[in-house]
Amino acid sequence: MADLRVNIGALKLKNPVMTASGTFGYGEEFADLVNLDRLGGILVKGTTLNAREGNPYPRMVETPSGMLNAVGLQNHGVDYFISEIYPRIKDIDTNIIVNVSGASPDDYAEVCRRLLPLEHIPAVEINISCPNVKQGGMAFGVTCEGAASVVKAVRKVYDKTMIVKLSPNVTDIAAIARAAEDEGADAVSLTNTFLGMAINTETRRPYLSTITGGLSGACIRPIAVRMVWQVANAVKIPVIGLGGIMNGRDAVEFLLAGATAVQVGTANFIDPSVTEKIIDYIDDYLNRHNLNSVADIVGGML
Amino acid sequence: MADLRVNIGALKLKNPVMTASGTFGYGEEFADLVNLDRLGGILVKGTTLNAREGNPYPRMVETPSGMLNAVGLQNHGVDYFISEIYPRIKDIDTNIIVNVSGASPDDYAEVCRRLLPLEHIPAVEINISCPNVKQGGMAFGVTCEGAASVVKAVRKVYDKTMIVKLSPNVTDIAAIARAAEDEGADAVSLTNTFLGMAINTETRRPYLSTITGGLSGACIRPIAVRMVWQVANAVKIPVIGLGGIMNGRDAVEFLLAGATAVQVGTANFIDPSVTEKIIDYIDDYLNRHNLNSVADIVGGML
Amino acid sequence: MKKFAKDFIVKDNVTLSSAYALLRLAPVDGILPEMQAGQFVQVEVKGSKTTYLRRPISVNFADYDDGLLWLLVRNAGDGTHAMIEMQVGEVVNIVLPLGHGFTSPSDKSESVLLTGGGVGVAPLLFFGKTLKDADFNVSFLLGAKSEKDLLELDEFRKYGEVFITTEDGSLGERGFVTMHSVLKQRHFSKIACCGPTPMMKAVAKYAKANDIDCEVSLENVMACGLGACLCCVEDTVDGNLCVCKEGPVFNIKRLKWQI
Amino acid sequence: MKKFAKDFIVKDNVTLSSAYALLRLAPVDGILPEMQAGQFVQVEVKGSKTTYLRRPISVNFADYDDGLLWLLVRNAGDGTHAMIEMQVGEVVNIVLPLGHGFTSPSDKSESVLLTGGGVGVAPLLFFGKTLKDADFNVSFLLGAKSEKDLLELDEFRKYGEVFITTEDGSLGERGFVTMHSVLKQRHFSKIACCGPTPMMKAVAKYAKANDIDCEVSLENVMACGLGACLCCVEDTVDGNLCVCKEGPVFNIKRLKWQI
Ligand SMILES: Cc1cc2nc3c(=O)[nH]c(=O)nc-3n(C[C@H](O)[C@H](O)[C@H](O)COP(=O)(O)OP(=O)(O)OC[C@H]3O[C@@H](n4cnc5c(N)ncnc54)[C@H](O)[C@@H]3O)c2cc1C
Ligand SMILES: Cc1cc2nc3c(=O)[nH]c(=O)nc-3n(C[C@H](O)[C@H](O)[C@H](O)COP(=O)(O)OP(=O)(O)OC[C@H]3O[C@@H](n4cnc5c(N)ncnc54)[C@H](O)[C@@H]3O)c2cc1C
Ligand SMILES: Cc1cc2nc3c(=O)[nH]c(=O)nc-3n(C[C@H](O)[C@H](O)[C@H](O)COP(=O)(O)O)c2cc1C
Ligand SMILES: Cc1cc2nc3c(=O)[nH]c(=O)nc-3n(C[C@H](O)[C@H](O)[C@H](O)COP(=O)(O)O)c2cc1C
Ligand code: FES
Ligand code: FES
Repeated sequence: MADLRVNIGALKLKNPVMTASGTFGYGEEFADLVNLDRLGGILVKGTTLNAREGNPYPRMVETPSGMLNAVGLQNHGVDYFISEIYPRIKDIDTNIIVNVSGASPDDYAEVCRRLLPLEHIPAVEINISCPNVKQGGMAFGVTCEGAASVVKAVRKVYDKTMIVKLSPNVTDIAAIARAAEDEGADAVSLTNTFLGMAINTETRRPYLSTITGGLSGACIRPIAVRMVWQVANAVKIPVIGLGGIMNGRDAVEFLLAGATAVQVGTANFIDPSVTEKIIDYIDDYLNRHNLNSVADIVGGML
Repeated sequence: MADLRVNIGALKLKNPVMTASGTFGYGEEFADLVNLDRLGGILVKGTTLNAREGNPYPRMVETPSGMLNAVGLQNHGVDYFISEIYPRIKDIDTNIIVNVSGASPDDYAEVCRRLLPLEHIPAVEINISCPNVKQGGMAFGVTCEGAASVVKAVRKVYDKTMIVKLSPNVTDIAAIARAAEDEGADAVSLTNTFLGMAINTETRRPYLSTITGGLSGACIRPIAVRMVWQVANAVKIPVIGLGGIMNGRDAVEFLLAGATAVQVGTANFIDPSVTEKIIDYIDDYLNRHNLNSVADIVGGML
Repeated sequence: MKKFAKDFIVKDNVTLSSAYALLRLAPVDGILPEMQAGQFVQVEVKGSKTTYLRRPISVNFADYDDGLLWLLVRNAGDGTHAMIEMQVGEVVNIVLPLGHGFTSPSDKSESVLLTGGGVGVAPLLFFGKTLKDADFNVSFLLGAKSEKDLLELDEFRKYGEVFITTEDGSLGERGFVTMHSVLKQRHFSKIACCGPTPMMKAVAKYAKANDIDCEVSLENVMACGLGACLCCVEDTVDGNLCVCKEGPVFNIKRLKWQI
Repeated sequence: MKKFAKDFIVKDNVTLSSAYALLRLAPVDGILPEMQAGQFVQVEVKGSKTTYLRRPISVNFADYDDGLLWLLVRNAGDGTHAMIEMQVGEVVNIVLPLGHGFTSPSDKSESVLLTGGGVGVAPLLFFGKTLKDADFNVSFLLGAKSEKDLLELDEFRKYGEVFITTEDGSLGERGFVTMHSVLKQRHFSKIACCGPTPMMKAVAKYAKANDIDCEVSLENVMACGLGACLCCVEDTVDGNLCVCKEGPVFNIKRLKWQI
């Protein structure tokens, strides 16, 4: 049994395997199918200041080795989360991290301020990269200034661990990561989904109600691994890698590229207990390679 | 039998289906397997001023619904093309278009100047987007200034049809397309490959000798379709769409998104006669939908 | 109801007409989970290069005597095609049971009409059996393009009287289910309906006009099937609800259908 | 040699040991193209979700009497696994014949050694038959981890004497092919070799040291198989050459191997 523990700033994970926001609900939905206590962390659904109805149906279409989604941050707002959902999930024995979105830096800061007192929420993930909402979201993630403005606003009010989730829809993701680091982010996670679209050629209409949506799944993995490698070489804070992880091998690939931890998203839809299998695989991989701990392979590409 | 003809500037295509540069050699390699005369055009291998050995082996690895390549523009140089290859392929009854790369705007211009006199080369495709070479290539494709500088230099010496091939590894591809249009490009083609990487977790080494390479194939289609749609809405010159076209349906998807013609790349490796099937499909599609010509579906998303 | 991700082994794969297959699957561990009529399952698709996600399929029948799950599958594309091609003995992973099924009326004297079209009839068989076991009076009104698209008629007849419409008149009355004469002759106090959306809307309209309690089963496009991704939402009087979790069966009163 | 993309039907699929299969395929149009020993084919892979490109496989044997193409496949990953699982009667598209094969010596008195290891022996069978038909004296020296990895021995024996090494000594002499005593006892004027790279390098080294003409068959990773994509290059004395077009068989003189 290798040592699977890793740290993301002050945050201690029992292993590097977390679930990606928006793909695992609040954890509860998977409770029958996964032992939630085994996970390194759960990133809950994107949360905003006020409730959002999200985008109209249809919101998803399958694509080669992936899918497009256009959920658009449907959620009940931070106060509902605090009063209704938090009490139900707070005793899961893992790091429950809230993924936060907003339409302005103040929005983000206010959500984080309200989450700060929650004992069992040790961290937030600042989503500056959601391609599915007009305001807020991706607009902040595609320029260094935009990223910096959000991180700065949140850092003022939130002193627990702040992870900043980066958009891959940029020319130079390392520059954005450095901007977040400079404003005091504790870690960056990447990537969010890629902006894509698909057209039903028989009806001639886009498959998604919003025309474009976010591409996730195995198809994006080669690009996400490249970005993680670039960012890990550009910043000193820990990098959390995600994008198309389908199994243990893929998770190890991200660790080797420089990620300290990983998140698993779309794969949960295909195999709801995939995260447990990934944890077991990493343990077995380390043993097979005569290594003692996950730290031995982080950034360990030769 | 619908009217499949389309025009790209002064260039007349018998149908909108071409083969993508670097995936179809000089056409000859496929001569036993495809009726080359049926194609709308053949984009031959990337050509540079001087011969290039390309990158060391290994140069390719399969990825989910796609592949990474790191060929690195191996070619014998423009003069060898003119003296040795051109005579062998010039009588194929299709548009033979040379894909041109260079390390400086002057380089590009010089190659185009030498190609100009060739009667059976009606157009060039300026590749400002190859991710696999250090100099030249992608560096020009990721800024408006870089793109403009190359297009400007070529436009001075080349008065036949100039297609500019755009890089998808950017925040705002429409801006780059406009920069190319402003300097006099006759058309843009997109997308080239996405910068990606993959690591062999057992050896801990990257699969490619160059670490990163270009991602192509079905996996990139949703992103490429989105970019074609954005660019077609931003420029007046024709757009040539490519990236992950595997069959006739996919080609129609690009046309609906706003492409006037398409190129087929990686799919040739999986089905060497796929281009003929795509031509037949488009004809059949138009008939099934009671449409007379390809023009009726270009940009025809509802 | 507790959910499972279970391996099943294909015991039987019967082609019905040419575009449908009835798969009978046994849990490898021998334990068939408790299920409700109208619930669905998420089937892993092997052997199709172009299929990435699981595919949602209704519980056609849960045979607790033989420990078999029945799935009725229509060849709609690559994923369902691969399912139809499964060989006896193959193992496939299935997540089940998912969503909320049909509700039985409270009063045993009520007579219930189960109506559907094409492969949409699938969940009605299990609901028919459930109702019959609870001593309800069940009638089926099954519609299809043509005789060959009418599936499992002998099975349906075990649980109630079967009325039929076909668009080409090859069996039963010609036309759509809402045109069948039985609707004029008898009174039903509850309708459960499953099929193509236009058909469900027509049935819902009839039910609404005649003030009959009516449930329909939606087939919104799904990813997770667990209520986690919010992809499959239907706009209802209670806002965007996940069809996979709050449905797939909805009372038409909750839907915002323009009928 | 003209290339074709042809549909083939699986006539026969024999499992050898547990990790290998011998597939015998008949062209649907009945016409088996002309092929050279050492050439390869590109096989479409159906039924594997994770396989995108075709897979290159050597021509194991071209049986013109029965019109059958033989492929010897090792389970190396998802693509070859799907091939091994193909059912008799399945149809698969194959592009063939590809590349340049082995060259026969000019002088009939020369005695030729065909040596290989594991599944690398595949193309040697067809080359052995070609040489024997042309009245050459052929010997095979086949190496493997263990007896169970020695494939098609009875077939090889039809065309020449067969010498064997196994790493565990379970059949023939213990050790690697380059350690076999026959190399000391006989003189060969030509060697053709196919197998894992370390083995080919060892054989090439032996051939070079003893001034024996030697051809090896490379297995560089391929995409198109047609010489179009330049993915499969080998660094040679003539620069980067496509293994799929200029090879897969190369005379060791052209390679830049450090031996
Ligand atoms: C709750 C529920 C129960 C269902 N029960 C049955 C059943 O009992 N028997 C049966 O044969 N079919 C059933 N379906 C429909 C079945 O899921 C789709 O036909 C199948 O997903 C199509 O997949 P494919 O790969 O064969 O075709 P694709 O090529 O993916 O698509 C073919 C068509 O199906 C639609 N479709 C694709 N993916 C989905 C999806 N995830 N959900 C819904 N529609 C989709 C597409 O828009 C397209 O029109 C049910 C669907 C739902 C949501
Ligand atoms: C000219 C040539 C002839 C060959 N002849 C035979 C033969 O007769 N019988 C046989 O069993 N195998 C043969 N091979 C090897 C066979 O092509 C690979 O084992 C197969 O491609 C692996 O695919 P996979 O999906 O099963 O495994 P993967 O999961 O793709 O890979 C498993 C291993 O095979 C390697 N590999 C993957 N793709 C390729 C590729 N396109 N080319 C080469 N290696 C690859 C990977 O690096 C990995 O180490 C030949 C290869 C070449 C180039
Ligand atoms: C249906 C769906 C909903 C998502 N919602 C969110 C979200 O609310 N906030 C967020 O930061 N990312 C969201 N994502 C992005 C994922 O967290 C993840 O970054 C992306 O899917 C790539 O990882 P994957 O390929 O493993 O899925 C969502 C993804 C999907 C598929
Ligand atoms: C092996 C390979 C070599 C390529 N070489 C070139 C090239 O020389 N010049 C160029 O502009 N694009 C080159 N490309 C990119 C393709 O032309 C095309 O833009 C890309 O592959 C996306 O299309 P596809 O998904 O249909 O393959 C190459 C692609 C591949 C796979
Ligand atoms: S399919 Fe994910 S919430 Fe319904
Ligand atoms: S595999 Fe394409 S050139 Fe050899």
